[in-house]
Amino acid sequence: MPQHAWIIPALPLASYALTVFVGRRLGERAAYIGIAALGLATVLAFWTLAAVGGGASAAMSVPWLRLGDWEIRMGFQVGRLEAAVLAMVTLVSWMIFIFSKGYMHGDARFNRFYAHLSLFVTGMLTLVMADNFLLFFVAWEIMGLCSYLLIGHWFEEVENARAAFKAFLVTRLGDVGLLLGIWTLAAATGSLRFADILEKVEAGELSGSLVTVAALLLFMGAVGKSAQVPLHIWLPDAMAGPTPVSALIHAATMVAAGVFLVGRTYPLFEAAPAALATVAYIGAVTALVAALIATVQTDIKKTLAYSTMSQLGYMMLAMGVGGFAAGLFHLEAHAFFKALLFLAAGSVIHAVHTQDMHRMGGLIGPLRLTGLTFLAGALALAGIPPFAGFFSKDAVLVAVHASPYRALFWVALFTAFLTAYYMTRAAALTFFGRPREREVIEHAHESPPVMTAPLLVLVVPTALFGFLGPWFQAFVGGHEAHGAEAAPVQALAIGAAVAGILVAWAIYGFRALDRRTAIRLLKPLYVLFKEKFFFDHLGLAVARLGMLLSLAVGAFDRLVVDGLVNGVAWLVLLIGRGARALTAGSAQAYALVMLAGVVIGLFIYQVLGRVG
Amino acid sequence: MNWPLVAFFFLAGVTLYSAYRVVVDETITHAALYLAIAFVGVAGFYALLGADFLAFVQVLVYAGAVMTVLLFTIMLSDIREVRGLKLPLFRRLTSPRWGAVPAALAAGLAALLLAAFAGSALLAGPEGRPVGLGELARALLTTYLVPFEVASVLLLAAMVGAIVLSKGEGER
Amino acid sequence: MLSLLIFLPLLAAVPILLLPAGREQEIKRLATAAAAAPVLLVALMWPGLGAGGPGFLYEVRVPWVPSLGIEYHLGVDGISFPLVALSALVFLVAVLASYGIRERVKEYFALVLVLEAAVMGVFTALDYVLFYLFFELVLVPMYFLIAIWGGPRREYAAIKFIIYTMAGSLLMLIGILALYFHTGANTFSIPEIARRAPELVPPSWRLWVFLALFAGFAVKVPVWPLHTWLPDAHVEAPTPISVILAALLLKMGTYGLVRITHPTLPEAAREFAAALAVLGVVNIIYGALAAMAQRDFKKLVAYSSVSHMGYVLLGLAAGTAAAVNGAVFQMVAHGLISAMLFLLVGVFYDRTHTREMERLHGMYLATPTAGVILAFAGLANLGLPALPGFVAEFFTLQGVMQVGTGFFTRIAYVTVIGIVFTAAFNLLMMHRVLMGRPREEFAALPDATPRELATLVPLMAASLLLGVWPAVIMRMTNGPVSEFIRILGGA
Amino acid sequence: MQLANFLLILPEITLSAAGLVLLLVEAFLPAERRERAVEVAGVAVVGALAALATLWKTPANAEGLGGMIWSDGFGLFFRTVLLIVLVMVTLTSVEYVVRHRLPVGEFYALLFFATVGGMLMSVSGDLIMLYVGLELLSLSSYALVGLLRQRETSLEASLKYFLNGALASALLLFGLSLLFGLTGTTSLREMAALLGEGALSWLGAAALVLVAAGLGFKLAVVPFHLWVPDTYQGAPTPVSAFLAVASEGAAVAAILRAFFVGLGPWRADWSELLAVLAVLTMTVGNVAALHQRNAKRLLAYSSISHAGFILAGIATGSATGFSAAMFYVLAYAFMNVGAFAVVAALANQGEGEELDDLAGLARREPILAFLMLLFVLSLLGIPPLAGFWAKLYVFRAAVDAGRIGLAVAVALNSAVAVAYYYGILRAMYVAPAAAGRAETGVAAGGAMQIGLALAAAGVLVLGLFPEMFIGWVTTAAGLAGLAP
Amino acid sequence: MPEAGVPVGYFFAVSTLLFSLGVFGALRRTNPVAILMSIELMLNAVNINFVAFSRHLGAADPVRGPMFAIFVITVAAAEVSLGLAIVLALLRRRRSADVNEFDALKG
Repeated sequence: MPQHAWIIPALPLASYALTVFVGRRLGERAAYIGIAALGLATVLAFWTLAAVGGGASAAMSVPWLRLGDWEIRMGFQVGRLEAAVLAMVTLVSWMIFIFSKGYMHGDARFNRFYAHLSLFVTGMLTLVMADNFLLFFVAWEIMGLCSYLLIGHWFEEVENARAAFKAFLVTRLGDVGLLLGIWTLAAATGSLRFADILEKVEAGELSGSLVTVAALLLFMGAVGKSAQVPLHIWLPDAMAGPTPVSALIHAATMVAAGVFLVGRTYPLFEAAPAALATVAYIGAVTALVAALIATVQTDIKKTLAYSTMSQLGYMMLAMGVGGFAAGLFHLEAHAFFKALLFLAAGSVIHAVHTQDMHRMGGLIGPLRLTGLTFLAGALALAGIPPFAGFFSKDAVLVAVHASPYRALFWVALFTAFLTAYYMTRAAALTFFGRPREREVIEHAHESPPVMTAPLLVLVVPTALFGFLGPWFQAFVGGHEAHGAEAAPVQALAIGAAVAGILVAWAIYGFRALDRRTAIRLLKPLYVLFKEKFFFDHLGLAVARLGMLLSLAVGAFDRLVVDGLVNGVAWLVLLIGRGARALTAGSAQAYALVMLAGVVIGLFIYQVLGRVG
Repeated sequence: MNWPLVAFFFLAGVTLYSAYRVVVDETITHAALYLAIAFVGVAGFYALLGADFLAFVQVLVYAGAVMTVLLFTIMLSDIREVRGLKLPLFRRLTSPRWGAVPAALAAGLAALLLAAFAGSALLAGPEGRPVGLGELARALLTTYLVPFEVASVLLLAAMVGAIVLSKGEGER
Repeated sequence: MLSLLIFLPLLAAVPILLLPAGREQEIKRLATAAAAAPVLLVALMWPGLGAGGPGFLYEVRVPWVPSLGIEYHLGVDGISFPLVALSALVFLVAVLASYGIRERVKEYFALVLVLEAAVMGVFTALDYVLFYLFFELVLVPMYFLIAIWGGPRREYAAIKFIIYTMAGSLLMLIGILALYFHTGANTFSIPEIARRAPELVPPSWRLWVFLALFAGFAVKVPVWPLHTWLPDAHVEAPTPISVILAALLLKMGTYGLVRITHPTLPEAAREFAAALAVLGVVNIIYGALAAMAQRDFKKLVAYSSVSHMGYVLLGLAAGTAAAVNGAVFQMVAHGLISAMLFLLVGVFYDRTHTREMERLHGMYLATPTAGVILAFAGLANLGLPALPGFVAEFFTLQGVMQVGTGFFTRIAYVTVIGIVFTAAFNLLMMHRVLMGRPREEFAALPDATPRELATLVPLMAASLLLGVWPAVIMRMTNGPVSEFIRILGGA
Repeated sequence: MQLANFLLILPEITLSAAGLVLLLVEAFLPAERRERAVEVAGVAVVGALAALATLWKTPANAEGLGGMIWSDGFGLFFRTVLLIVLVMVTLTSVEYVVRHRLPVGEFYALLFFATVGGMLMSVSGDLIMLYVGLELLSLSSYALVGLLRQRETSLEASLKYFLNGALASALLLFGLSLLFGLTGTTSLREMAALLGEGALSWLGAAALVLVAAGLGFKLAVVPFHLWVPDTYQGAPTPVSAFLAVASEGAAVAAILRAFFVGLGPWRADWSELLAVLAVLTMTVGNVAALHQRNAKRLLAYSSISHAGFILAGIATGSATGFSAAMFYVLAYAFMNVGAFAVVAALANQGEGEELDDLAGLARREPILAFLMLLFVLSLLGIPPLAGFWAKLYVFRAAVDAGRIGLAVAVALNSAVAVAYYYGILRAMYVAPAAAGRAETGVAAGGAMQIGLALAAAGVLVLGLFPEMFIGWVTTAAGLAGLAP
Repeated sequence: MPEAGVPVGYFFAVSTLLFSLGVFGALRRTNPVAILMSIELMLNAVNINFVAFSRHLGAADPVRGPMFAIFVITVAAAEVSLGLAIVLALLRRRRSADVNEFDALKG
């Protein structure tokens, strides 16, 4: 099967094309195209995974372009890493395709939604399988495009369009770093293929500084895509898109592509310790900052968005401290339970038509299935055994602990505490306590099966994937992280999680501490978190600066450059006026000029000595 | 006593003074009469240089024919020079009050030409000789036959032009 | 074959002029047929190009003015043929897009066909005088097309365009003559002079001759700061003419660099490379910034051309295989993309009679199909992968990096600023024009008509094809480009 | 002196005789039939052409008539050009002459005399011949300019031309007298031999400046150009065309002869002087033209700038520049006569001569407008029209001689010229017709049509097939004593 | 010292001064007839030159100088008659004698 793996991304691509060209005639039935394609893709992906597990692997490429003597081939490779991610992506996507059928019902651009979603999955699958940087980048950008289009799905509201704009532009900022990194590496090695480049890196053929620079540049791309500080500001806004989009793109798959990039080019980072340290620190800061902000969010999707960011920081942190396998493990696990959480949140929003958690409460009643699955996801995210999140987060913590970065371990641990805290807070506000707004709860109905079924399916990996942890990490070829220290770390992790749950429950469940009092007490911190550490302000300032610069250039162009051109024309006309004034009509004046010409001519020749 | 030299200076004085009066005399009739004197002076130079025939032609054509035409025109047209003072810049530069510019140009021209002459050596050929009428006539009808014929066409053209232009509109 | 490309449109202009003015239908049909013929010819010639090695194909060579060594000499290679093909396509599209012309129809179509002949001539001429002839001939119909059928400031824009380009091309003529004399073979043949010039042009002359030729081409490209004719001309010209201007006329400048200046004066080109690279970068960044400052839709697109042509300059300056192939590819890519964008500007202008982006918002809702195509074009302009602009820019900058000197590496680092601003202004444009809800008076606009789609869809299809499979073009360009680099390398 | 020698100037003799006949016809025909004189003029021109044709068969380098006449290839070239101009001017003037009630016989007689003068200038081998030819051209021209008697401006133009012209010829004569003083000869060939390799003396420089002024006046060289716009504007339009082309052409012939042959040894000195004058001339002509609204005045300034271009060719002092100037005159003859003829065609219909009067011409009279387009583009130097090759030739000469500055000046000036030439095109094609005259057609008479067709054909043939003409001027230049 | 006993330079000086006086008059006089007269002075100066140079140099052909002068005189006569005709024609329309008053054509 692996050698035919190219069929997997081809399926959603076909679905995209079909949906675009014949979708309009099918109406909402067009969704079945995508669902069918994704179903088939999922089956194939798992088949491939099985085959790869059995020791097979595949790579295939076709000649694409010839520049001078440089032959560029396009191709894919499927090894263990790829197969694992493929399986996850197809499965989650499939579920979300199914879910969307219900969620997007009645939407004006239902078909377009499915088309873009299909294209997105194509991009993600291509990205995973790409055997070279060029194809990788193409896929990377296609995902970015789909993200843009889907965030702006409801572009009638300018706010949504603005969010899409912001998402594209901010990630583009990272992309140029990625591009530079690709160019640097390709220029140094003469190839765009991962295999060739990494081989040269591992053989130490490239200079240390070049490797460091290249790694940092690549990481810049990852920072943008994976919403790491400081290029994270687009992700919370991206929640303007339909919730399934948030689930798929902005939680499970695309945002993880940055982490995947680091994983894909891991030998490069390993060869550049400074770059790796940067990854670790950025990851840690992101994890902490995002978690802190998440604690004060009132929008259910925003809470989840910051949580995603925080978890991505976790993954980066793991990568940065050498926990390659742990990072990827967390990536997969996170994809499952975060998709679940988002879909459940989507189900809630579908039911109550609001995203404000303060307007909810007690929804566990009418939305029992949704509530329970949400809880499962929340527990997984909080890191409570036996859910997947526990194992994957634990693997990360162990990796950090094993590294020389002591401080980062405590940061990570504190983040784990915060994670448990804000998830409990969200669950409590949404599903428990008494309903705060009567009409919200009265109109709430459980979602149709087409939406709840995917939730139930996703609960399975959320609950069970964790047990595959050791196998998975070995499978993707990481180092065995479980050492002697694993046990105390596990204990600390569980302790942090439980503490977080308890604190949150104390405030939001038992109301042992009045929320407002807490806010009053921690006023400066509250403002800091609420204002998201002022990163948005910073971003806005940069954007304004850019706009100002462009206006300045525009004015310069009009006034100075074009002014110069028109000035020359004006000058010529002026000289013309002068030349014309000579012909004033008086014949005698003409004679005078003539004679003056002669006398000046004689003068030049004789007095100025142009004659020997 | 070098009589030719005396004659030369006399002629030069008369000619140049007359020329000066031609240029400056406000009364056009006077100017015309001075012009006749200058023409005769120039004829004197020709005679001094041994070109007797040319001197004859000069008197005949210039002092005779040209002067007659000039005087006729002046009589016919009753021209008086009007010298306005509120004139545009270019005309002011040429008006008597500002006559400095024409004067400067003329003086500059004279100075530069004289300096040029002083600064260059003419070919020192063998001394020339005066040319007789017969020789001139023969040349005119042989070597210079074409220019001679052309000159007659030229006179014809000038005559036709003069007639056509002086005829009033509508007269044919 | 090539002569037909030039003379078919030219001759077709005659019956069009002779038809009575009232028979617009026939005039349009005839013009369309005349513009379609070159497309067919190009299709017929395409297989012959194969994997175009060095050397010229389909050559025609007849002495014209033997005493001065001037020949009627045409030929195409892998570099010029894609541009010929692009011209054929764009002119057909432009003719189709011109059906809406109401005034003085027959003169209009006749002029467009004359223009086509001249443009084809520029891209196929292999004799300097012939090249110059077509180069100048382009200006004549262009003047009228802008000055008669243009916008409110059309006359200013037209005369500015003409004077500007004429000044440049006359300097170029001096350069050509200097080459002619220094090579001393009494020939104006472009390849022949290129063969001789490196040895025969004295070193003290090289840079000056180069600069004289460059001046002519730089105005056309346009190289900053000689670009200010472009926004005026593009904005005032009627839509199909803006399309031709942006898609083809700008290419004449860069084509001149590829065909003439660099291969003929490789030494000077090397000396000038750094300056050219800097100019390229200035074009890229300055153009993008200026585009971003525009409120007028069409002006934005115009400045975007300034930005995109910078890549071509940069690629040529770098002179590596990837960079030069990328630069040549960019010519075609920008031709397709800018054509689409200008057509779309026209599509929206025809409906709303405004080009103020502030007033246009919500077009996605008002005209969904046109909106989608604008998004497509805008994203292509932004350099999105799987579209040709990306391929061109990627390989151009890849090539710049491959030069390996610190200078060019830094150039690449600076250039990416331009990429960010390019993204910014394109997104801003799409945001302003497409997003939100339309104004009330624009709520019930008709969507794109079949005729408009007929102009846009071929361009979209070509873009997609080239974006996914750039080898379609690069297969041809690679051979000549390798030769180009060999010469530039001084081997 | 044999009679056969007079065959060398058979065309001139024919034309002069024809002029006399015309005067007689004018005098003796009854008033209502005087316009038949036009037919006589036509026959005479054909006769002159035939006479010229006989010369093509005679030995190319015939010298005769006391050394006054050099009927060489060079002379033949310019005489041919002048006769072609005469043919075109005759054809395009018929209607104008009749409609404006010019005296038919005198008009054509004077036109023929002027042409004879110009032709003699181009074949003269002696300063005396040159001077007499020049004066014949000048005097006839002064009269021709004033022939439009119902307009005072015509006489005013005549007076200005006359006063300035007389002064200029006095300057020229003084210069010639200095040359005579330096060499003792009036024969151009002997002069060259006598000047030898000697450096330019002060007196020589003075002579150079004065001769340049005197001949430059005819060619409309700045600063001796100020009469040109006034005269061209005031003169009857066919006369303006004649002055702009034939008179300038004859001046070019005289300058080429005088400077390249007679003053050949001073080439280095005069080429600098002429280069400065050339740049000055083209620049002043161009920038002043930018402000013109009158079509004839505009064409006058354009003539000045073209004089600068021609002078630039001459100023290179090279054989290439020599033939460049010749080719330029040839090309210029067709395009400029054509342009003036279109203006005349408009004037025949009672239209004005302002640019605004051209408005909407493309609609009223598309063929006339198209011809004007052709002429203007050729004047502008757009390939492949005659003007392009002329300009290319000048460029070639300048670059070949290493005078890059001169070439750049020509280039920049050509760019400036775009503005006003396109102004004409703008008026015809872009500007809407003024109210009230939207659809009045301008029908051109038969002779005018033939004349215009001839001019257009010249512009096109010269443009598309320049080879044979280049060969012609190269040979002709070689026969004037300059190896190509 | 030529046979005439007067150095050629003297003649040249006279002719130059005469010529310059003519120039002065041509630029200064506003009456067209007076301008014409001034120009005649210039032509006379030229003729002095021709004759004097011819005599001084004794060039191969002594006829040339006087011959030139004869032609100049002839032409001058023709010129005067034509010029005066133009002046008269103009004066018939307008009673101004200032050549500068005629400025309908300008610019």
